[in-house]
Amino acid sequence: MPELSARDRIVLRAARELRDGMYVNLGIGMPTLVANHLPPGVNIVLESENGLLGIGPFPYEGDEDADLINAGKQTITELPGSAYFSSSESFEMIRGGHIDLTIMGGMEVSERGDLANWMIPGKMVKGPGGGMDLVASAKRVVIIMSHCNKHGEPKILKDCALPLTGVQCVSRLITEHAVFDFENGKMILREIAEGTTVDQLRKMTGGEFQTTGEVAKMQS
Amino acid sequence: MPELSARDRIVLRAARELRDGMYVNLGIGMPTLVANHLPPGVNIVLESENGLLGIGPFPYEGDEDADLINAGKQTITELPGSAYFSSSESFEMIRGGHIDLTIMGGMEVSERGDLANWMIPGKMVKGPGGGMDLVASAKRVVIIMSHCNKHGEPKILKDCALPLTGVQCVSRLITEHAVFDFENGKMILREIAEGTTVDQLRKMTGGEFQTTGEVAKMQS
Amino acid sequence: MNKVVKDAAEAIAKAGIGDGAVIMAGGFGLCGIPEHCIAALRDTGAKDLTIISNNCGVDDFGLGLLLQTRQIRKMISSYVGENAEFERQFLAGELEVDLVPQGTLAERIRAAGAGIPAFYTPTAVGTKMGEDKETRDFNGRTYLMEHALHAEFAIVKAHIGDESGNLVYRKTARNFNPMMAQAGKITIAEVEELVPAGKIDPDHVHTVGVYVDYIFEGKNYEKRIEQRTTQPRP
Amino acid sequence: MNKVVKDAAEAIAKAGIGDGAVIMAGGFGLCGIPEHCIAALRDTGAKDLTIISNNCGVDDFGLGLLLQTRQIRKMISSYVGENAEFERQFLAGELEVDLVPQGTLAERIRAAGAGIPAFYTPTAVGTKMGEDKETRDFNGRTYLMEHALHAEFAIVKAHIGDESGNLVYRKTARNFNPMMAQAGKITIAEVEELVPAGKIDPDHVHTVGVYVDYIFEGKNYEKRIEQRTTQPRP
Repeated sequence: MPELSARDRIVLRAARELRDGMYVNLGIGMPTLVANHLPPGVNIVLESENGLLGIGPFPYEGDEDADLINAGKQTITELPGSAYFSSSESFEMIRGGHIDLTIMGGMEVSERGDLANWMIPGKMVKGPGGGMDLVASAKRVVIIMSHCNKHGEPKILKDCALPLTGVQCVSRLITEHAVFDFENGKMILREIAEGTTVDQLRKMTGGEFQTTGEVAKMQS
Repeated sequence: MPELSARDRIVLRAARELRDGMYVNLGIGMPTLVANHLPPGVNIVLESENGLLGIGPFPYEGDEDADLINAGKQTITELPGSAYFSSSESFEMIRGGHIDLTIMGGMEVSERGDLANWMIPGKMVKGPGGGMDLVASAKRVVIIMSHCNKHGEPKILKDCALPLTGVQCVSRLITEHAVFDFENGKMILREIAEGTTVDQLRKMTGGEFQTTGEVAKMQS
Repeated sequence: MNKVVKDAAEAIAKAGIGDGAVIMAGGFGLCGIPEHCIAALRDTGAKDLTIISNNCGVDDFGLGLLLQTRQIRKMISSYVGENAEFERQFLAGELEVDLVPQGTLAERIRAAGAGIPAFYTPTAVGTKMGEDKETRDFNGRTYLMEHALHAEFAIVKAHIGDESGNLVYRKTARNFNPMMAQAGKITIAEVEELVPAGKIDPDHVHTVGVYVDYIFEGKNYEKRIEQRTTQPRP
Repeated sequence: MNKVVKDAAEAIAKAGIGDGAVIMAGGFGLCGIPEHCIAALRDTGAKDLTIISNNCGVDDFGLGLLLQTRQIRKMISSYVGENAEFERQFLAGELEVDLVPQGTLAERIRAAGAGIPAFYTPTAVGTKMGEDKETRDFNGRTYLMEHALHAEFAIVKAHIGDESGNLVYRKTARNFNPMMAQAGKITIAEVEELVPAGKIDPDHVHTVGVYVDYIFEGKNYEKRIEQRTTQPRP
């Protein structure tokens, strides 16, 4: 079996966050892939903040419908049991705490669980879209990102350098090396990848994390 | 032609407040009768705050539908172009200033245009229903009531004695004797009934009113 | 993920409604009320209930049934007292009543489901009902601050529902049901017709399934009419 | 009381949209945008417009058309910059941009139509976007106070409309259109199919006619797709 890429490891691990019956909002990009790896027996309902509960797969070629897109503006389909609603109703659903889980990409996460993921440094600010609402109000916020940036520098920091998307909003952070939970402003190591040591992890992590009790092997 | 009752005079005069194209909410009781006297060429749309725009007439016997009532809990019908909505949407419509006119009964009106009409003295308080929202936010609030109570005492007062429904919320007051407007906290006599003098009116009115310019004959 | 239950009794048991519960009940007058849930609630004998509902039924139907059995400790409503037992209990000090303007009631419930802790409204400014409320001026007008009104449970009634919990209401029976379905931490929906997922046009859904925890098809709805007004057939 | 007009040009003329107007425009990406109103607005040459819309179209379609002609002075949006001209004007300081979290944008527009001058939201607390905003704690959590976002005009797009102004949207083309229709002091609705009053089931109305001042049937909708994602037919 070929070794999994860091990206694959993250996506597969993130898919284990899905529980049967969950209402889930997946961010654009890598988080979208998580839905392709549903654990056996687990059915979830995907929400798109532009106004659909129950996202189906991409349409067959020729069946694209300009009136049916996801929040990434991609053509999609509906499923039996789907429902459409307005943007204000969509964010009633999100802000009101009715979405069980959101999985999003991150640029930086602080040791207290602050998240920065809406401004790409050096580029024009495009706006937060629905991300700030989701991290503020989803019942559970799981961030997935590579442990370090392409220069090998930590993306987990004492304090985020980039403008925040939310303060102490991250429930769980999944990287290719580890899984951390955030509780009462503390970062706690829960799982560590095969072949990575806690010492190595500390070196590539800018913020402090705690290990309480046993640290499990990270699964995917 | 038989002389009109005080009640008929009020209702007929109130019907002259209706303009073509208006969205109107009529209170329970005497105000409901106003809709029976639409001036020629005038079409209005009636709103019921329990969730219907476009109230039709009472149903034919045997056609009553338990799912179709007005705010007075009476069975009604819908019309072509009607729409149903929830209570929160109904009060978005009302609070947002989308109802052009509400016509309601009054118990007391102060000379500044305060209204009291939700508590019957000596009886159990049943609650304001949607009245407080309507008088606070309809574009125009017309109150119709007999000029005096059954003991001959004024219902138009310097200050309302009864608990208020709204402060300075009345646009126009119609009684069997006169029509008053309220502007910047002042009560202004606009029309006076045939056979009533301004002196008589002052005697049966507890609050002060002004006469600016000509006072028209009250029509019905 | 199965939301479908057999009947109201099962829904109430699974939801765990018991003594002291705070319950939102849909309906306006007797229109669109969750008949079966109310009857089942009576049968549980749960006491000291706080009921949030626009009205309180009539003596022998709707929420009036729970007054007869003295299960209600407090009502939060916009208009009450269409029944004699209500008045008796209230005047005897046995029943606590919190009256709220109808639009404010609707918006407070909506706010609870929508994650809005408080908002401002022009309704009731300067009245007895606004007396103890914080006021604030915006653009030269005074408004009251009102808080979200939360409830552990909501019992709502719809015309058609599907297995995913999507609901469609009929005519003015919609009223308070949609916002209560959203606001209840646990929501039970009773419907006249339960259909498989996919049978309701997704564009016609009034209450999205995410808000509904338990759903059942009620049998033999009485749907009583409070004021039967008609005109002779021509 | 006739709301029906011939086309977008007539609607915009009757509404009186001119230089400096504040206009809400429905749509999410290119989905559910009022194509005809945007094109007609370009043709009027009205300048210094403030546009409230979730996005700003692409270079050669949607609101991007009004960027090409430099008619927009300010955008209030949640996510922008899917087009090069937007970025150029913004970086050159020619275009003012006010970015708002999407849920806050939706709720602020909804508040304007609903007579709510301000409300509290947990979104953006502690971020740069919340910096200059008043905060307040409720039940131990901090919220931002946000104000209603008003506009003189709204241009919205629906699938079906009737002569009374009732609108029905199709799938995710609903998005911001309903709340903008409610919030605009004057609202123009364009629809793919205009039907007589009575043809739309009153239970299926998404936007009630009271909010719509002018309505017309648009011809030859382009309905461009931004990201055509498909799977092979099996």
